[in-house]
Amino acid sequence: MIRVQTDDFDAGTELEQLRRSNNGQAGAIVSFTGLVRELNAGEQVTQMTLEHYPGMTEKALEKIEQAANDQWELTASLIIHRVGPLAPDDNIVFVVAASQHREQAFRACEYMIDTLKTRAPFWKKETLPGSTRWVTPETTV
Amino acid sequence: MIRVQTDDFDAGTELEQLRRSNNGQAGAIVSFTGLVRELNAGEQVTQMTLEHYPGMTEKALEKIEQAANDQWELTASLIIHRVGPLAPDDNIVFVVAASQHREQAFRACEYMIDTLKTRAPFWKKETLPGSTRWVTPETTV
Amino acid sequence: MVRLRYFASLRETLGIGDEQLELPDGVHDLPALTRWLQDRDATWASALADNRLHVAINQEIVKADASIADGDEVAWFPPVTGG
Amino acid sequence: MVRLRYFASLRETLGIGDEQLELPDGVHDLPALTRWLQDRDATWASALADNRLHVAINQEIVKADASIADGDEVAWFPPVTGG
Repeated sequence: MIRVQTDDFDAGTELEQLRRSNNGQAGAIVSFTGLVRELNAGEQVTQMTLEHYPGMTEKALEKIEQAANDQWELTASLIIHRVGPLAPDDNIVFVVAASQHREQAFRACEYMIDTLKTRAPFWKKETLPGSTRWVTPETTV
Repeated sequence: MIRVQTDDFDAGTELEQLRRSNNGQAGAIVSFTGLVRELNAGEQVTQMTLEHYPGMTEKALEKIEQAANDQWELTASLIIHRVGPLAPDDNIVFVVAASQHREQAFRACEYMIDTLKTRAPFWKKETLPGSTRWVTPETTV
Repeated sequence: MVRLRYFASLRETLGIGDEQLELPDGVHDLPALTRWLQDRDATWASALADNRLHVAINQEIVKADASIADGDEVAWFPPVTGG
Repeated sequence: MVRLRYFASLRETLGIGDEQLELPDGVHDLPALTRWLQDRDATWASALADNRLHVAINQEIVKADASIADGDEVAWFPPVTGG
């Protein structure tokens, strides 16, 4: 399942839901949470705005999730990405892979976030004290 | 931080606490949740009991967490492992690594669960319909 | 008609995020369309000359020589930085 | 006195999880202590002959030839299966 939303998400609720609908299948759930950092490339970040390409974003995320499910045996997967204005420590992204086998869950989760970072049409703009700047692939992690 | 407990844990509460005490440091949190599977090595598992070696368990987990912090730049880490009787889909273990960099968080989280599986003194006994059996490294994932 | 979209820093540089236009005569592929847009003025010429830009047609990333047809949605944007 | 501990399937096979005893005369290392325990009966002889067993002294995994001193806690157990 994929979701693009301005609202916050609750990692715990999402994980608990996965666990409850597991039906004894998965033995391993790996999750990645991406947070807004306060310091990026040496500068104090007071706010971050996430722009995206509505329509293409959802397609890109669905493709990434599908590719993960094609490559690894997953019992469940999830990608949630926020857009709009965010503050330091806010949740940005949540990626989860559940599998019978922990290696498969780790590989699939890492694949999804790595691919999302290079393929999904999101752009971060940081507000610094007195200025703004677009994040570039060189100044992101 | 490490914890060995009979009580359940709530992955969401733990992740939320990490996020709130993050102080803008970590951009990446990777978590591993291990659950009791209903089917193991082809057999229906109705209950699982986790035995451990009190005292040594805590030392082993602290050593694993310390080794992860020595090898990777983590802003926070956590290992929670349950002991006692458990049912299918119950939480067994929760391992979390937070870092500025997602690769470090992935490597550290995977290292901790991999090492825990071969070094920490826990033993699983499964109750099947009509019998019990000790899990061996060959029949676990 | 084609729908043209510009995102992030490119949108800010061009001062526009979305426009519709009749596909100009003789324009059947991405290089021709990009050149046609670059002819608008120096800002367009320089902004679209950046070879780090990605282009999506109908919301799928395409190669630099992709062909373009009436009804397409074409989007230019800088390297993505989500996640 | 040494404290001896047995876990999981080994504990069940031996029917005991924890005991204290005076270190027998001439027993200063793990091989000697294991042999001494194996002399108890056929069950002990066979259970402790399993070379997959791990041994911890004072709650740290040790090698097969580790030395043992008065006051030590020595534990035998099968391969771990937590996580």
